[in-house]
Amino acid sequence: MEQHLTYEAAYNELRAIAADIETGSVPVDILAEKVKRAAVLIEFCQQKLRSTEAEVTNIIKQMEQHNAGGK
Amino acid sequence: MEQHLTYEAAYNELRAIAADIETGSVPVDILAEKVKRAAVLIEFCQQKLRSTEAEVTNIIKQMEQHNAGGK
Amino acid sequence: MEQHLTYEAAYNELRAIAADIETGSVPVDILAEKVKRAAVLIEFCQQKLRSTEAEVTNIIKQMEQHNAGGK
Amino acid sequence: MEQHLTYEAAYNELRAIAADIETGSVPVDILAEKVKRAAVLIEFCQQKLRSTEAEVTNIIKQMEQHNAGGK
Amino acid sequence: MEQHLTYEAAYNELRAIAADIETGSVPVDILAEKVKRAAVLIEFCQQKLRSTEAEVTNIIKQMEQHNAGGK
Amino acid sequence: MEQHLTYEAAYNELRAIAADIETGSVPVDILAEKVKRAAVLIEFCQQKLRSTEAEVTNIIKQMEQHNAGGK
Amino acid sequence: MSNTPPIRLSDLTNRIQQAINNVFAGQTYWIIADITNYSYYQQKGYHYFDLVEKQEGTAGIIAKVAAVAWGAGADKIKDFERITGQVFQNGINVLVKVSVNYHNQYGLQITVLDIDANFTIGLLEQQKQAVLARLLTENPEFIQKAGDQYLTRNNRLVLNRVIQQLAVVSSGNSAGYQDFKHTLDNNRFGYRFIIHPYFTAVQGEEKAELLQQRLIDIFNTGTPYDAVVIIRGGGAQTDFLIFDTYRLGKTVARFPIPIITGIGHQKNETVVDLMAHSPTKTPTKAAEFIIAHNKAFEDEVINLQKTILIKSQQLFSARSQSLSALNSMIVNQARTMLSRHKDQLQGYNQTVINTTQSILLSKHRELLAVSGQVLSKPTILVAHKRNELENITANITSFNRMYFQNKHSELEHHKTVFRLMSPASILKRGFALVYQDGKVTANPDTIKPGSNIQVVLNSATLNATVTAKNETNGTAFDI
Repeated sequence: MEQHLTYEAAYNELRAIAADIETGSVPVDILAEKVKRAAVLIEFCQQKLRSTEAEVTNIIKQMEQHNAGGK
Repeated sequence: MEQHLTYEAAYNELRAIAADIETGSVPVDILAEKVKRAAVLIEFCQQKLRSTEAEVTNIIKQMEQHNAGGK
Repeated sequence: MEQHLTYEAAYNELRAIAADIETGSVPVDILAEKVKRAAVLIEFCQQKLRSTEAEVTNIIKQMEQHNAGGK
Repeated sequence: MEQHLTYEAAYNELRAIAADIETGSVPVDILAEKVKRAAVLIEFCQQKLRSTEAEVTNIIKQMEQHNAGGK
Repeated sequence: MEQHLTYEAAYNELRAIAADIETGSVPVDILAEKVKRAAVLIEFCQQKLRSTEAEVTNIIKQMEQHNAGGK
Repeated sequence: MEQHLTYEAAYNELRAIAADIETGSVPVDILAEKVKRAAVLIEFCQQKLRSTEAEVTNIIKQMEQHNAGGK
Repeated sequence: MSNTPPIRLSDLTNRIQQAINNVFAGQTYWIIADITNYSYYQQKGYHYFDLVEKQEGTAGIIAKVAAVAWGAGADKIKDFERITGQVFQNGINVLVKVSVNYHNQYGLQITVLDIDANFTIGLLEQQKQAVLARLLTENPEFIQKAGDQYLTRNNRLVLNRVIQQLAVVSSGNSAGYQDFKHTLDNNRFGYRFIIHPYFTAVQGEEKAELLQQRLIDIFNTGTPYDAVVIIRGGGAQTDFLIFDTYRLGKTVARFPIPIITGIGHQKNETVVDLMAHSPTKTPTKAAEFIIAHNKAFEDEVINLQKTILIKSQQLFSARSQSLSALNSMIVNQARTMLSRHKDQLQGYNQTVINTTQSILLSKHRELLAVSGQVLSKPTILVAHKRNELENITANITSFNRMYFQNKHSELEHHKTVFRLMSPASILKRGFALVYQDGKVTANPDTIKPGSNIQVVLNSATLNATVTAKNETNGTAFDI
């Protein structure tokens, strides 16, 4: 996976691929490649979302423990 | 079969043959040849399509399994 | 935590983060970071509030003892 | 406590602090400090009032004894 | 007590003090002092009134004895 | 006693004193003095009513003869 | 000589008496007449006089008759003198009730039975009014009349507050003078007086000039008398006419020292009384008036003394009260002020405490709201992004399906076309290929009857020789 891929970039690429496939402008020869790429991007975005969610949840959990403990 | 024939090239050749035949400019003596060629190309394209489809389906299946598993 | 952070500054930064998050203008990539910062600021403000409250309560207690004793 | 603080000065400062606090214009950062100052001023004013009251009561008592004795 | 204080002067000063205290224009800081002064003035006025009354009563008593004796 | 005091003068002075005292315009400081003067005037009127000028004149004449003889 | 025989005088007088009695017996008459030739026999109490009627405005006598009054008539005269103050004497004009009788010895006699005092009083009053009228008209500069009162220079003088030096006009060392002096000297208040007597006759109209002279004497001494007292001392209770004279009225009215009268007139005031400063009835009353005047002064003085005493005490008590009021005011106000300050201080204390606590509370709430915002939103945001991602994944899947369908149908189309176009399918439908010299020909020109051609059909090849040739225009299959 690319080192510096961001969620935003990944998402935008994904949308472009989807549009390409929808319009049928993707040659059959590279379709599989494109789909493979989409799979990779989706995977990346999902992981990014999962990690962000986990992180946020963690922070909130910590804060709540703090609040509960500090009260 | 040609080694480096692509779906696009094959499909385009197919369309050219179809166009030639349609205009009636193909002499009968080479018509059979052309039709034979077309048959070859159609066969190629169909195989290519099927293989690509199988590949894509596979990728998608994997993605879905991933999603299902990751959830 | 910053040495010279004031409650006011902290609170204002917190509000800015809240506004950004609310409008959805925070990229997913830095969302966690922002939330982490917000958590820090909230923690800071709460501690500041708690310490101020404790101090004020203490002063008031002393005053009341004084009043009670002086009467 | 200041050496040359007068009741009037103390009282006016107290009023200003009370007004600031009442309008909510005191930042949390210096609220405790303001309350501490107010406590000091209130203590000072109360002591001044008590001592004045005691003195006045004493004078009045002497006057009444005088009147009673002089009649 | 002042040597040349007259009843009128003392009474006027007393009224001025009473007016000051009534309008609340006496700072707490000098209230006790004012009351002390008032006590002194009241004492002075009362003594003056008593002595004058005694003198007048005496003169009138002498006159009445005269009248009684002269008839 | 004044040499040339008449009833009229004595009476008028007496009335003036009474009026002053009645209106309360006599300062306490000189009230005793005023009353003393009133006593003198009343005494004068009463004595004068009961003695005659001739008698007085006679006494004075005798006194003068006495004095003249005694020198 | 008479031819009638003489009769005795007594017979005659009897007959006269008889005749008069016949007419006058039991009759009485009220007549107005003047008195002359008056004489009085004190032992018998008989009054003898003549009643005359004079011609109006002259001294000529129209009628005259001798009269006598005794017994009841004498008593009536005594009453008359007492009531009128007029002595029964020559020259007075009276209304008398008479009876007429004849006495053998004394002849015709008019007996006065009664005398009308009111008639004389009326006359005297007329005289007095005439005098008063003359005083008014002739001395307007010092006598005026206001209502019933006469305003004279004398009675407009102000009495000194104390009357102590007196000039007394009286007749000798009379009882009236003694009464007056005794009353003054023995007053119960111990007042002392200087009394200078000026004796003169105070009876008889003709003495008016003497009395006037005495008043002038008093004035001329230059002594500062507080008042002149005119008293009529004792004697007969009659003859006040001197005090109704114009001369004395005028003198008294203009006299520069206040005149007090004590003439002893029982009835009306005399002209002098009306002109004088202070008329009293008797000498004793005059003395009492003077004492009362002095007493009034002393009372006023003593009242002033009382006023001074009471007012001084009131002043003391008022001052004392205002002092106490000031005292309690100062005490209360000082206390009020202190307690007000205490309350205010308490108020500020509460404000500082409560407001500070509420500030902290609201800051807590604010913080809680903001942190709630910060913490709830990211989860939603992530969920939203996940949705987006899922949508796009679903899209890609479905788009692929469509994509392959399209591509398959494209190929199928071509496949169909080529199948239709292949020579095998043409030959099946009845068409044949014509070979000449081993080559397919569509050109009939080279084929002549007798030419050898091969005709290829669906499932066989025919070697044939052309037997005939018919030209067709070949338009039968144009579409």
